[in-house]
Amino acid sequence: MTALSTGPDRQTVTQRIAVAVARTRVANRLMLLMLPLLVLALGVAFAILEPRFLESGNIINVARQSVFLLLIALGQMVVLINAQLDLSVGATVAFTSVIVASATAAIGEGPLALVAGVGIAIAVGVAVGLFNGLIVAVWRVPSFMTTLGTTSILTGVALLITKGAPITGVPFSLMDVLGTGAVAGIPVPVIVAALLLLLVTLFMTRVPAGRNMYAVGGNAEAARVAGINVKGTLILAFVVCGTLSAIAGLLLTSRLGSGEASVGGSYVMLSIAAAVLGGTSLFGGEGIVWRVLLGVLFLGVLSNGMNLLHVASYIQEIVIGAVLILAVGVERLREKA
Amino acid sequence: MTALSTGPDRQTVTQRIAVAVARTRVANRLMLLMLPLLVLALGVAFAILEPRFLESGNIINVARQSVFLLLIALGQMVVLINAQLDLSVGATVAFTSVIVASATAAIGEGPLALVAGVGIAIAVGVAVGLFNGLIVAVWRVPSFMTTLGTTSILTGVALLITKGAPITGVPFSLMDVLGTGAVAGIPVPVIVAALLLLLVTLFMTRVPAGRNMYAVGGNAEAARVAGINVKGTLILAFVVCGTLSAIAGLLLTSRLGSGEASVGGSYVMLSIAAAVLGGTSLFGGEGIVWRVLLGVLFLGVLSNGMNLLHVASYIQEIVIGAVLILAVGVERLREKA
Amino acid sequence: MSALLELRGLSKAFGPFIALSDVSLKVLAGQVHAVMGENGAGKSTLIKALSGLHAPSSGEILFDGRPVRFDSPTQATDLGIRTVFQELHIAPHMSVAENITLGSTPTVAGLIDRRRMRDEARAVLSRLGVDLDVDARAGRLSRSEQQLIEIARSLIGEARLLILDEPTASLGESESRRLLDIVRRLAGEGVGVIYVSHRMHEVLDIADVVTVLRDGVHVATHTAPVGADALVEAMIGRPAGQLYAHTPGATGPAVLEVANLSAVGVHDASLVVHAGEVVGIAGLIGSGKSELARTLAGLQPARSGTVLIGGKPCGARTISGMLKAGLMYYPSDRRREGLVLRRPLYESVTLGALGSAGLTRFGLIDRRAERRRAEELTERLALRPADVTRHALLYSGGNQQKALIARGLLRQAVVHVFDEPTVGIDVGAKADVYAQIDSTARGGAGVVVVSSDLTELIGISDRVYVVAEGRIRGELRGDEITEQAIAERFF
Amino acid sequence: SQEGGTASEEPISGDSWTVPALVTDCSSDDVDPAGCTGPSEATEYTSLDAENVTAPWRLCAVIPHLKDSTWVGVDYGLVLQAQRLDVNLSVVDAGGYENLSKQVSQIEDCVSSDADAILVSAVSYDSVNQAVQRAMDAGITVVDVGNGFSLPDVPGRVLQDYVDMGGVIGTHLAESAEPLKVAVLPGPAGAGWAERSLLGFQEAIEGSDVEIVDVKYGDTGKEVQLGLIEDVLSANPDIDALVGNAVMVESAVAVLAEQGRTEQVALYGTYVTPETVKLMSAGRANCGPSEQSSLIGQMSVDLAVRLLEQEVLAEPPTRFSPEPLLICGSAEGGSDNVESFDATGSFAPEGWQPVSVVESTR
Ligand SMILES: Nc1ncnc2c1ncn2[C@@H]1O[C@H](COP(=O)(O)OP(=O)(O)OP(=O)(O)O)[C@@H](O)[C@H]1O
Ligand SMILES: Nc1ncnc2c1ncn2[C@@H]1O[C@H](COP(=O)(O)OP(=O)(O)OP(=O)(O)O)[C@@H](O)[C@H]1O
Ligand SMILES: [Mg+2]
Ligand SMILES: [Mg+2]
Repeated sequence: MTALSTGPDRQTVTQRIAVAVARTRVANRLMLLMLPLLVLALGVAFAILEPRFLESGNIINVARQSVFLLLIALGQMVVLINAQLDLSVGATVAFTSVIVASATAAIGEGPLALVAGVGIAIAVGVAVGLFNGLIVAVWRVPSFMTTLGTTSILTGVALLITKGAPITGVPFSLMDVLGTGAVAGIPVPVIVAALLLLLVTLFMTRVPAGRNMYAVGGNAEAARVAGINVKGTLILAFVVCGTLSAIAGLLLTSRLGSGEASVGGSYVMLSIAAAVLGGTSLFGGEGIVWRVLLGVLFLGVLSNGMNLLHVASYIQEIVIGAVLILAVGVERLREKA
Repeated sequence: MTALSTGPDRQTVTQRIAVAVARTRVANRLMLLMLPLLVLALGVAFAILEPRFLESGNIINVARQSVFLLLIALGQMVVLINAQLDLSVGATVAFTSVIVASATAAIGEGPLALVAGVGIAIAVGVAVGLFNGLIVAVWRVPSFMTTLGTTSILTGVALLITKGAPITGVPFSLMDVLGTGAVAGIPVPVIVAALLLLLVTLFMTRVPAGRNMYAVGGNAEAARVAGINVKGTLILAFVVCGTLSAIAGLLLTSRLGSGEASVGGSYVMLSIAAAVLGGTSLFGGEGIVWRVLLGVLFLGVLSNGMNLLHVASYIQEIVIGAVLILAVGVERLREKA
Repeated sequence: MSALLELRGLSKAFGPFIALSDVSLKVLAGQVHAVMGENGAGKSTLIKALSGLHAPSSGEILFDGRPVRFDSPTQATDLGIRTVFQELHIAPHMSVAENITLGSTPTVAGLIDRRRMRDEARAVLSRLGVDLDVDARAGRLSRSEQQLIEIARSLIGEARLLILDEPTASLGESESRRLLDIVRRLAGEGVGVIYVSHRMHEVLDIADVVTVLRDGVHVATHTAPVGADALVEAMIGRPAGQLYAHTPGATGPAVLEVANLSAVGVHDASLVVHAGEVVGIAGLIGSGKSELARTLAGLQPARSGTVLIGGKPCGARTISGMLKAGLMYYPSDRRREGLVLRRPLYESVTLGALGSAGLTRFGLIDRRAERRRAEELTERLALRPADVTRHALLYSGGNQQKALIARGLLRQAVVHVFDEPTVGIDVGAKADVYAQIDSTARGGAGVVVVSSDLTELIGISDRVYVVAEGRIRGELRGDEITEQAIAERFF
Repeated sequence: SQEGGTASEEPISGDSWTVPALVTDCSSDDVDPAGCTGPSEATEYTSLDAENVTAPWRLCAVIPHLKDSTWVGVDYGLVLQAQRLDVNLSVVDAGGYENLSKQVSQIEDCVSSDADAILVSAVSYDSVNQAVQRAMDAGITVVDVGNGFSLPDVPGRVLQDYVDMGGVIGTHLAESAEPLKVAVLPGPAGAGWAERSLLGFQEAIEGSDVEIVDVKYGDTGKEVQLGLIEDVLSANPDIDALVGNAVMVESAVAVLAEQGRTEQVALYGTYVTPETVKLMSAGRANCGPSEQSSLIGQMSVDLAVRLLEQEVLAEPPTRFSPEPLLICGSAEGGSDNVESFDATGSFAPEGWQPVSVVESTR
């Protein structure tokens, strides 16, 4: 028996490793903090360049604008965690908008319109989610295709209903509460979004059905073998996403006072981008709610700040493109470090 | 112990299994044939409903219309096989269009314009592909984010160049050859697309660098361990996709006779849809060139036929949505059978 | 003779975790150098550093006496280092032939030479004595068949150093023996071999030199011949105890009764398992023993036949239906069917059992209770490192297997069906698993163990069914259970 | 007979009608033959009498989309006149302004379906030239409808150049002789109509006291415009007016109300929709020009049939435009005319379902 150890003495090696380890730990912490830091840095930069950025009116602006995207991005995140994709979020917003506007306009003023509006929006969201979910889970059509198809169907139906013109006559009982209402200075949509944010957080971290989604997205086969109802989980994910999108549609309709078949298209890519910015993986199994909030805020602050600074639209396009890549890229660099 | 059903004797079981196996094989064959059959069925249906569908003029029309989508879908397929996604195909088309139009307009009439046009388009495609590929492969930014960013950047730059107006003055030497030229009655774009289709087929099935993409997309770690240059492969995939998109942009510019910053957007989703229709997996590792051709033809025939039949556009939206889901769904049913 | 490969003070840290610390060893040409150690000792980490998969934190690698640095596996491959990693690396949508020649595809004029590719694949498979369709889609094959593809890949081309990380973990006896013959022959031709295995007899059989690692530290290097006991002691730091736990006792009523079960790969199988009984299922690769277990578990549909659990017909024959009826299944491929790799390990332990195991309060997950429960269960199997909040991916293969076994302890089941429960588990942990299986049986449950490891089956089973070509070909009990008796029924 | 909806409940009379219009002689020296842009004269456009139509002509109309009231209005006008003149009409839409090659294909489809005339509403100023040229070479009559394209020598054009639309509102503001700070939200960057409306507005206010303090492009989805409006209002607290696309006007009303700035910030459209007109009536939006999209559709069918019948109204090539009507609401004080605005030339009746085929009964 011969011992071969001829390396440098152990003390040195251990020390060296300790330094490396410490460095990685700091880097890891930094990485988790990257996005918050980026959002902060962006905010500070804009505040310095343009003092109006920090005015309370503008901050409420950013919050109010971010509400719709936040709700949709949360839904998208839930679907992404299941290793699926929902391209129909935009069409769901538009479809809800059209249905809610038609229905409440028919009901007319009064508290019933408010209740009916909320009820109908949720029903629409659940229905769209069930449709998507059943096709994906039971029929096993890839979600990309399913939700692309759903987008087309919903848009067509919405156009048939509106015949290309907006639907007006949304009662003020809806608009004044959900659209422009405020409690203690905080707009109602912001409060609704905050509540739903908490609910989704609770659901994804503390409710078994939500937790199971990480398993279904991370390793569907393992989830199945462990006795998790994979199909049910997938359907639920689409229902959650549909419902959140529909609520966004309801809030948007109340804000605008009209139902439109052409609203919401911009949310499809933005919601995925916000979720990915927040560290959600397109391949499933990964995603943290509060980081998606940061992703949404990042996009909101960026575009608001540039608008305040009068950056030309063409240039804004270029900046946003570059920043999208950089924001994710910077995190990657940290990861490597 | 009570048997609930007395099992049939052994002979029968074996026979039954044999039948089941045979049935699965037939079903598998059928499945592979599903898409061709669907395309055929669609063609026959339209031909019966509207005899003009089969007129040679119309068939050439469908072929000519499908060329752009085909080239882009092929590029998209190559990227998808690598388990990546290229959302910048549309912006690449637009950017190429603007650059090629500006450059050839400056060069003026003459064969040089043709040569320069082709050269510039390819250079643009390679450059965009390299940009995307390097960021994805080396920096490891998810391709969704990278190519979304690239889209924004390219669109912004194209708008800056054009200042929002189309670029005119594309020389006839380009338009008459690549746009409207024909050899033996077959339009030049169709010939170009056919050649590139063959080339891509050869590349993906017979060239190691292409074949390796199936390994990189199916299991990147396996590919790396087997000594495949994963980064190089990824970069190559984006370069192929960029180049094919740029060639589509060149052909489109020659067809339209102008450089446009707003062209191409609809190809992003359509190219993915065509590839997925053709059995390409969004999770990588799978994809067959000729089936993507069928996916493109399916979409082309569907939309051409509905237009010939004067189906109202809202209804077309709904039909296309439903058919996208059904076309993939029918294959899934077969798979289960 | 100068060393083909020499490591000097190699260290590797993953974040705060030190997986390898200051390891030095030499491999000579023509020598089989075995590396042993407990799960998580750092064997695979060592191998990955040698193959360009992990960059070492410090230390030197010398090949042919020259210092080398590998930034990618390609550089290692170029030097003639061929590695079979512990975890499978299969391109699932490609054919067997393509997988075998991956990275070294034969070409003519720049184009893939398909014929030569298939010929090469067939040739190397026949060297391994395996009959596999080279055109089959690799993703559809069983784990053992995929393992053979991996081995075949490493035998393509000229190797100077062959590194095998638990190559026989999911192979049967005959394939293993064949592989050892090849290894011996290659060593005879001057190829250096690094061989990692938890199967003691293989190591004793083939190794010229054995290095033992413990907690990432080089403990000892022995030159053959060495004794098994000495090796075990070096590995686990104490003398070997009894490996197989088997407490024969009175068996109770039948808890699992299967009659005339047929499914894909299973023909007319009838068997019975009683409470308190450990029943082994033996068979060659591809015999259908896994299919039988999977059919029982509801993972694949049965064509005909009946299954009774606890004397009652079970409702829906789906995986969750069977779980409800009281049948717990442990898959053989932990990565594919067992763990959620990118989530904390404890989530894989409690997967699917959050509600039923009382880990929720008012419908909400009690996260502290969940983690504590997972810690408790994995502690019994000596999970290392014992921190269950790390991602499952970061555990060594054997420790991942332990997490999988721990999951079953969380559930109340009357029948436990294990498929290859000790794949890649070290000697010490194996004893823990066997003890666990034994105590499960003694607690009144019926246990089915599907395994390719005959000694294991002989060691722990009360009865053994032998499966061949999807049919049950024999039933052995008590003293009848011998290697020879089982092997006779394989064909 | 027709498919896709009902054009009108009442039987349609084949009688001729006359409307005020602007005419441009495309061959005149001071007119740019490409697109026929240049000075115009006020005139009257008198339509054909259905009795003078000799054949069931086959008209093929190619429009960008049917997703807003402008294009539904054009479709309505097309259908109305096709029915009145009892000719065949098919309308196809490209599904959006980005589908340039689809529109070219649709023009080719029209050619291959043996149309006698093609009515082209181009999605881009330059992209249809080749296809139109080939159609004309094949002996088909082409009319440029609504958007304009740059091919010279097109026999007939019926369109409102958005340069003029932006110009109308610009002139109105410039003439109000008050110093104004305005922000312009033209619409999608790169979209011809949006870019041209901005151009016209800029030209019109040159030398006046109207100052553009901000320009923000963006899609005409309401959620997009909403965000832009809020940001523009934040960025320019001292702004007097927002000028831009109709979706902007529709979305801005709510924002201004919320912020209590309805009184401070005026809203001007570069075109109008039925909703903006309602908002003007309600005093919540100020002004906007109507391009009279329905009338554009009507005149273009009439002109196409006229060209086919070789009933020469003016020596072709000629461009006709309905007069852009500046509509202002009570918020605009003196120039309030919204109550007298006759929407029939501008929009389809409420609830009208777009029609894609009209078959002649001849
Ligand atoms: N990427 C990684 N990040 C963090 N820790 C890791 C990583 N890979 C391995 N480890 C840790 O390093 C230690 C050594 O693991 P290794 O795989 O080398 O063990 P092993 O000796 O091969 O064990 P086994 O016999 O179970 O295969 C383990 O504790 C493992 O958890
Ligand atoms: N998913 C699958 N698709 C197709 N064939 C399969 C699949 N899984 C297993 N098989 C085939 O079914 C047969 C029986 O496989 P099974 O896994 O039951 O064998 P086994 O006796 O457990 O051997 P092993 O040691 O390989 O697990 C094998 O020939 C195998 O190739
Ligand atoms: Mg290992
Ligand atoms: Mg098995």
